[in-house]
Amino acid sequence: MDEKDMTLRVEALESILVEKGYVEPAALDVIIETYEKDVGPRNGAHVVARSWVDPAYRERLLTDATAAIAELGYGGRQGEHMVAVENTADEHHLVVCTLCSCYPWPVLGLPPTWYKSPAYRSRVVIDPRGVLADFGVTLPTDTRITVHDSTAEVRYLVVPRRPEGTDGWDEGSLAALVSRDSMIGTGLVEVPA
Amino acid sequence: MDEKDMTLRVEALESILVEKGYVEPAALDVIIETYEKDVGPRNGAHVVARSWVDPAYRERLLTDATAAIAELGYGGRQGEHMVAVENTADEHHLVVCTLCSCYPWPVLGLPPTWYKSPAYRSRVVIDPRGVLADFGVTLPTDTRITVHDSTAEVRYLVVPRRPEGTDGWDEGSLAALVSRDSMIGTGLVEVPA
Amino acid sequence: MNTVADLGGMMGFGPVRPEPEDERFHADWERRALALTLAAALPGGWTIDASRSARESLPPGEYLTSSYYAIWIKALERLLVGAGLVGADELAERRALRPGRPGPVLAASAVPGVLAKGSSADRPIDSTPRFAVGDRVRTRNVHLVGHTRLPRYARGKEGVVERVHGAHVLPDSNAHGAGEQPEWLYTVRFPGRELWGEAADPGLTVEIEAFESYLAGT
Amino acid sequence: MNTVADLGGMMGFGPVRPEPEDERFHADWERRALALTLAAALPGGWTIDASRSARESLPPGEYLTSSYYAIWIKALERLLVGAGLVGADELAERRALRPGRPGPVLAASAVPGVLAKGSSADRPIDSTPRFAVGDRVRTRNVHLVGHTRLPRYARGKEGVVERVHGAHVLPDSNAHGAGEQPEWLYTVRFPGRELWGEAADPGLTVEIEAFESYLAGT
Repeated sequence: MDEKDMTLRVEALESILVEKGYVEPAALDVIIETYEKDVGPRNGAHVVARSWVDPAYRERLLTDATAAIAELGYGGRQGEHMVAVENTADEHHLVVCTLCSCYPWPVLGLPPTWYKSPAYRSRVVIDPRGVLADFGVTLPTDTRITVHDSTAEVRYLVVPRRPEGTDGWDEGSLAALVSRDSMIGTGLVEVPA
Repeated sequence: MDEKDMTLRVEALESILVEKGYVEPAALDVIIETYEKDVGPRNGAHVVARSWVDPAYRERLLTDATAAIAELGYGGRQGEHMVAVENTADEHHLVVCTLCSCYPWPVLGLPPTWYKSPAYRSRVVIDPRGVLADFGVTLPTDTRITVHDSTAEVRYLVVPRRPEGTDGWDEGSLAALVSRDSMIGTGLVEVPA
Repeated sequence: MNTVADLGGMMGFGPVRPEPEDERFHADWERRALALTLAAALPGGWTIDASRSARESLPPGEYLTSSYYAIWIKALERLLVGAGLVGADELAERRALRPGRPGPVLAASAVPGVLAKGSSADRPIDSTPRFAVGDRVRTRNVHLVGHTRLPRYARGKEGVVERVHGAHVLPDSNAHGAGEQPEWLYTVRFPGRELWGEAADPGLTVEIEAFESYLAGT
Repeated sequence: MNTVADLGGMMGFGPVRPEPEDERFHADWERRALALTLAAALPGGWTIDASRSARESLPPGEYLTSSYYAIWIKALERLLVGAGLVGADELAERRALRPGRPGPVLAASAVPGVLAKGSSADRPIDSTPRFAVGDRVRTRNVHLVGHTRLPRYARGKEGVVERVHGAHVLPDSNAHGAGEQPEWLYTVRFPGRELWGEAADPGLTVEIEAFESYLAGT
């Protein structure tokens, strides 16, 4: 793809839409700022860390994720119907949208490029361990893997396993450990050495 | 695709292969001349016309097409395992290779571009009447359609229906009516008005 | 529609390339592509299902050789032309040639509210769900010419109902302006071996969301 | 391998464009592409199955945006590099940088004989065919990482044996240098509805050739 031509093409489209009165440029700036600065994976990390420190919250998250996530102030577009799934020693969860790019925006922000790539979308449902290897992740062979293909408007948040050696850590310190990839299922949460 | 670059790319590849001694330029010319002048759909038309005028030959063609076609002097590369299928008022045959471009070279020559195109390969197995419409062909709704997907080394020749009004015509005049498309199943044989 | 966008189980796309968490855009045009796509939906009046249908209906080779934001922009252009809001000549000349049509516009002040509210797919329905958690179901083997959300790899396969969601807007209908026609939505789980045969990872389960009309009993 | 070359049942490629019978090539490079592909197979030593595997293994977006002779040339380049006959640097510089390796070459005088002889896929086999004409069979649901010739649309489907051919070279093995491992080859016919569901043309039958290991009894 020609990046320079995409720049010109999108600029032209914007100017057409603005000149014809369909789009207000300031609205574009607000949208971009929202997803560049406010809505991102730190939201999800907050949710995950809370579930690690607050058993009652964890229970609510696993029962009605949309409501539990809203408790922390997150929700809206592409997070209207949330389900949280928890990784355990026995079962590891992975999320994909094989058909397009469905992703839980309010908790994870915009999807990374790889999440929308044919490489990920094609392979994770048939060879999840191969995909995990691309992320440097190896699971025990007896860990079951459940892949969630977001084919409708339900969106998934993976609650990764809380790493050992974090007893007594507060929510903020725990949240700092939680990577975006760990909430999609392509990463694990680890305590930095 | 950039046609000019393909020209340069193929020229370069040829010169590399010739210079390294892997390919003899005169051999390339013989191959091209063979498929541009000698081996083409007139061979198949000959076979079809013979089957129309000679019931014993028709029988041999439908029983062992490879041998019957060899009787007329045709055979070899991409025609090693031939099957002939005959169109009737009840059943119409179509040939495709959904996986690549398999085609009965000794009787039909090289495949046309459309035969190798994603448009044809994808659609003829699921919507053959839609494909026939692209060729301007409409079959009665009660005509059954059998599509032959050449997934191995067996190659198919469709024997089209002999048109009405050709009683007493000789083999050569009949062969002149038989189009390439009619031997793939995307055309019918008609007497010019 | 059986398009190349229906990628599950396809091969040959090479390794997945991880990316740092703070790498949200790779060029400024991607930012604008995101914002234009979101903002144009209001004057455009199309549904999310129509947007997805437009994206997956790009020429297959173009779909596979375009980055995702490029797919968004190309689909947006088609939607705008289809809705009569922008002329193909305007896109070709890359400038407006005529005044626009009056209609709703997303104001900057309205953006936070719109994004925070989102757009629920849940709808009232008169029927009770046909299937319950634990029921064995078989997905239908359907090959619609229009938009659908039953991936090809999960057609004609036997699975178990894992969750019953509410009744949701049916994309197959809504994408083509034929109304929301809400249906009960289920999560269905399949053993990897049901989908991919005996050689599949024995520990693999794949779940999809399936509308009631995608399913039959067993 | 589940590649985009496995096109049966895919949608969105637009109409088929008929072409006059005498339009055999559209550019001179197409003539040379044909001839080079045929002539290089002798020094190359690869099988037809390896050639097909190389073509379908091109990057998927490139496969769908290349004309068929371009696919041939791109695959031929890969085969030549893979066999160590040509260097990637030579392709990049578009000229020979080193002398070639001695080996067999197709002489112009040998061409008519080679083309007329062809290359039969029929091989002797010790076993008797497992299935007979009229037997009901079910194709296996396999998703090999390597080359195979069982199209995706015909996997896990029930059909009837229509013809029993000889024992033929198995592409799945032969494409990867693992030997010819001949197997009985069958033509299997499927009702359109078995492949495409209830909405299929009721008068449609699709036949494929299937190797014995692609099939199970019912």
